[in-house]
Amino acid sequence: MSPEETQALWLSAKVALCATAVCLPPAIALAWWLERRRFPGRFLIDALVQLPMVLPPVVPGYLLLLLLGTQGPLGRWLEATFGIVVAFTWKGAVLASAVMAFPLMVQPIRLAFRLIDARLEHAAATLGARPWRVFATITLPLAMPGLIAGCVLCFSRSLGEFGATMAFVGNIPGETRTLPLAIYSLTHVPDGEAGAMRLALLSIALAVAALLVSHWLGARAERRLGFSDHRAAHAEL
Amino acid sequence: MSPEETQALWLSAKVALCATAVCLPPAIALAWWLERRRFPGRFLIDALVQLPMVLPPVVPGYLLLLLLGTQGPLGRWLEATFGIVVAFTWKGAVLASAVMAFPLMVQPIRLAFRLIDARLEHAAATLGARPWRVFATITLPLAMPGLIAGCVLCFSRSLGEFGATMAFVGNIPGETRTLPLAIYSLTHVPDGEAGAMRLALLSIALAVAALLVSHWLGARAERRLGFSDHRAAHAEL
Amino acid sequence: AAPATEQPVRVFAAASLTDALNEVASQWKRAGHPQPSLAFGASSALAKQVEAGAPADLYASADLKWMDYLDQRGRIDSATRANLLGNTLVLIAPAGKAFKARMQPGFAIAAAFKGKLCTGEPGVVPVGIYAKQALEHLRWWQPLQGRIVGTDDVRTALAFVERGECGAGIVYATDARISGAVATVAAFPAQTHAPIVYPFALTRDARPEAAAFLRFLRSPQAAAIFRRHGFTVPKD
Amino acid sequence: MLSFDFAYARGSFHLDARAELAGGVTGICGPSGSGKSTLLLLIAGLLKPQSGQLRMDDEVLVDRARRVFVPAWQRHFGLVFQDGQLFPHLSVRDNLLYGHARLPPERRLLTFDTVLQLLEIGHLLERRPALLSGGERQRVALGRALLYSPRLLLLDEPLSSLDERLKQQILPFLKRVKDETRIPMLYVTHARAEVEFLADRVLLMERGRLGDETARIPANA
Amino acid sequence: MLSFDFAYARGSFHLDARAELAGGVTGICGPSGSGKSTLLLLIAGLLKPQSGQLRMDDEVLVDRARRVFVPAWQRHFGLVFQDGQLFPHLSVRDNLLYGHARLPPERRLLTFDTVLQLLEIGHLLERRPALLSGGERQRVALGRALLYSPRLLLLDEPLSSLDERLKQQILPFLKRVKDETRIPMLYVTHARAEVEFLADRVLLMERGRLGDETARIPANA
Ligand SMILES: Nc1ncnc2c1ncn2[C@@H]1O[C@H](COP(=O)(O)OP(=O)(O)OP(=O)(O)O)[C@@H](O)[C@H]1O
Ligand SMILES: Nc1ncnc2c1ncn2[C@@H]1O[C@H](COP(=O)(O)OP(=O)(O)OP(=O)(O)O)[C@@H](O)[C@H]1O
Ligand code: MOO
Ligand SMILES: [Mg+2]
Ligand SMILES: [Mg+2]
Repeated sequence: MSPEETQALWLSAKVALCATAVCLPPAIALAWWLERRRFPGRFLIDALVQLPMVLPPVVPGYLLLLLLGTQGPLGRWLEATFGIVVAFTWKGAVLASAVMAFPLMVQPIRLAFRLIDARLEHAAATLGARPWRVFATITLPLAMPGLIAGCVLCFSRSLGEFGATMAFVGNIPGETRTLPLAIYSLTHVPDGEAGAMRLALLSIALAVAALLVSHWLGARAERRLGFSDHRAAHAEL
Repeated sequence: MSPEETQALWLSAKVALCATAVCLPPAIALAWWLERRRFPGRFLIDALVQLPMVLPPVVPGYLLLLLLGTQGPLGRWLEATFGIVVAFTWKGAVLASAVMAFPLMVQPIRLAFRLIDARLEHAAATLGARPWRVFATITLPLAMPGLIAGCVLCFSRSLGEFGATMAFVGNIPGETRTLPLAIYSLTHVPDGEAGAMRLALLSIALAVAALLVSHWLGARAERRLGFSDHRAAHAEL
Repeated sequence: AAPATEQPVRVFAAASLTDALNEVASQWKRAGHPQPSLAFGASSALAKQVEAGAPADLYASADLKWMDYLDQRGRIDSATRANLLGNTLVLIAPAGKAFKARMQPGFAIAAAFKGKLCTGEPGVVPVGIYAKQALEHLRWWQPLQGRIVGTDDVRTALAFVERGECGAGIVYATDARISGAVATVAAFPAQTHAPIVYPFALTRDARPEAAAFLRFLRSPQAAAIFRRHGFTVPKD
Repeated sequence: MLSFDFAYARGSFHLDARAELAGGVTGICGPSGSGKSTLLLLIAGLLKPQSGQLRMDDEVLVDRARRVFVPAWQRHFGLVFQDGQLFPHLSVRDNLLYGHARLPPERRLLTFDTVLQLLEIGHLLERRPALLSGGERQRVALGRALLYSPRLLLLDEPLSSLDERLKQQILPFLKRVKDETRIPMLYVTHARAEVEFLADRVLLMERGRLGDETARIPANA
Repeated sequence: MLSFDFAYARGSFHLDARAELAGGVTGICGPSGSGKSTLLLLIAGLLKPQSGQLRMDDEVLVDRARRVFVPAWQRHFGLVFQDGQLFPHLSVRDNLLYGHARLPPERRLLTFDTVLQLLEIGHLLERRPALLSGGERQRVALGRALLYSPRLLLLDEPLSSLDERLKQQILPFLKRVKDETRIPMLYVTHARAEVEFLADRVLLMERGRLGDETARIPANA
């Protein structure tokens, strides 16, 4: 592998991992809020979350640029207050991926929250568990398969994210040139196909590695949650 | 709205709807297979499904072109056998969207299948229901929230699909120029922003309409599945 | 404070310049300078990024519009602006399926090839703007109605022709040269469309090192590279 | 009638059961955790014994040595689960009719109305299972299995959550079912009284072993 | 001690209950579907009455008129559900300790070992609930509530799936709990014998109405 390829590989891994990590807490909070609370404007929030998906990725990318560029209102504020610059840095790539992948993470988590038997949460309350403890010890562990599915979707989507990243932070070698952007660059040079293919294979390898981790986590969770027990307790048929 | 805008709007709606419809049956079958059967190579299939997501959309788009273009092996076969041409037609746009959105549909359906209590399926078997009847009357209805979540993700992703469509069927007004392609075109024009904004709003309106339908279906399913009953049966706390 | 070691020049350039600029950059590096950082993309996206304060010293556009856009907004150093390169518009066909064409009005282009004609989206993407002008000038636009497939950049159009999906295509000479799978049918005469030029300029916040690199881009050494990639290098 | 001789192990629990049962009602008693529910699941076809056979009349349903395993849905046995297992997405009516509706009319041994009336669940028909009380749920589960008119009925503590009055009403009904339809039953219960009233014989289950018949009770006890 | 007077409606079912209870064990009997479980849920704080109050000693837990509603987790009442409601993802041990572990030691009225021993569930500690038999599950649910050392224990047919031997072992244990810890209990059951052994008084529930005390049973019956 050439140094550029290695660089793009690690950058992609870093960006996708960070995007997943950045998305997870707000996705959990939002999924819970949308699923468990009835409030006016709930539908609006729901639609808003979905938004980045339904637009071509350049659009969210440009909006990020307007908002978080060095000249953008939020970008200036971030820099002034925390000294954080996201524009044209890998942090911006993380942000672009996170925004695009966020809806993909929220949906499975919501689904898991919905399918949990609320009576178990109530049973915990009768044992003195205050709401946050119920959430941490009952709701969240029972929703684990949903969390894992959400993370898989989010990570995969981040790995493949191209349009928003390109529009927001550009294609800067070593800083924002993730695998998809590097692949794009290769389509513009003669005989770039072989190189693009190599990078595509690297993307796939990365995704497979992530999938393996998720499978392992999933199997662990299944064991912990006793799904497999259920299956075992009744028949291999 | 200009005629071009109306055209792009309807085309997008048609393409996203068809992509969702095309994805649903194989997604259900595959989700069931991956979730309920242990077989060698299962992991490979799992990875393969995820594939289009982890690559920049042009790559799957280009592969579709190689395979299903008028010169591609499958494309030729389709044309010779069924007289179907997908290259440079809206059917190709449907295909591109479907391929990109497929993994998004499979995951929530799998999740729902996993979270169903297998003992209910076994109870149905003791009442003489053969496997397909168990699936149709127990598994599938109980997985309805997952099906809906999968459809929402698939439809939204299709609405926003840009890269694969562009690479596979190009940007032909009235045939393959969906809203995202129309929007992207406008970003190439210095004063295209206003037009892009109008089209983006149309996309959003379409997505919101779809979301409304899914909410309505979801509420119906919840009522039918008695999730709300559970909630009602124990406390508004 | 005294300037530290020389910083790498940051270039935002149109994607069609990828190959040529990469080569110029390695020459520059070989001359003892730090490897320039080259970010490629669509001219439009790059322009908006420069407008938003992108870390770019040098902007190279594939058409005049987007350079004007930045010029009007005061984001570039107008004094350094120059049309460094030119390109030629060519009609291509899949390799082995080349056809004959006389590049003049009255030629029955519609019957000359089978299938679609691919190019950048007509009137929108730079190559499509030139293509539309040329087709209209040759009065080929009407006969080809309904057979034109637009794409978002030249490379997609090229790929369609390479794969034989389109019977013909209109791309830049530089692109046609990249691919072994297409044959150039003919070049469009220069008068059929507006001149294809690549304006370069330093950005308003460019680092001092960038001026030297821009000078290098105008050197005979660089010009030779550009020519080898099919660009024309107009004499100032 | 029913005869079996099989072994099944799960974790540290080992079940080893052998019996040949004539028709009528066979009571199964035994301490909690002794394997009664497991035995019923094995007979129903929801668990696969590791070895052994199961036969109903002349039909071999399980023979591990010869790789025979007739799946649950082909056995036409009815099972009333200890915890009901009602279909949450179906109304009480649809739960009750799930097996019944697909039967050819001539195989239906009980009518819908009889069952509704005797189990006192007629007023619940449009309700979802989640909105039922514990006893109501148990009655619907019993009704669902009865309406399936099985050729063998497996009952796992079917009356445990019912009050005396209902028990006193349903037990004679089950006896009528037994006498009129001649459906043989395996009846798991902890209540001596139920066994004494209904069963022709009682088997004792202890630590996974099915004891010999401990008592032969006259049919009209 | 516990006093309430509230109304609650769900669909066509109306519950209207009023009582003032002294300490000790109060048995609650009544036909299936009469509202016994609903009453326990209301007292536990898992359902909100539409009107009325609930008071424990001097503490107002519910007063709809004054918009008081102390949530379940602050009431420190223990509830044994009719269907167990064990946490499927936790081992038996973690289920048992769920409420217990968070109690300050001086508020623990029973030790882990006592409960294990008397309910005979010591060998199940590492097991998941899905792998338990019906009776084992019921015992774990009972143990979990007992270990929480609640100031009021609500029991919904806690022994319905147990065999005679276990019942005869657990009933005296509950009596000891009652006498030694003085935890007051509401005990829903269909078994006359249990009520007679354990309860100081019995209330009759019928169609959503809590009857007056029907019997006062001497503590040592
Ligand atoms: N994976 C396992 N490892 C060890 N023991 C298990 C496992 N799964 C189930 N068991 C045990 O199998 C035994 C039989 O359970 P079963 O449900 O058949 O009992 P039962 O006789 O129906 O009891 P009950 O009257 O309480 O319902 C129980 O002791 C249970 O703990
Ligand atoms: N939405 C509803 N509409 C009408 N009735 C309802 C609704 N939800 C519950 N019920 C009824 O409320 C009644 C009280 O139920 P509850 O569970 O309290 O009974 P129970 O006394 O505990 O009975 P069991 O002894 O069978 O457990 C039942 O008759 C039940 O059918
Ligand atoms: O902006 Mo380009 O040079 O048509 O890809
Ligand atoms: Mg049992
Ligand atoms: Mg009850």
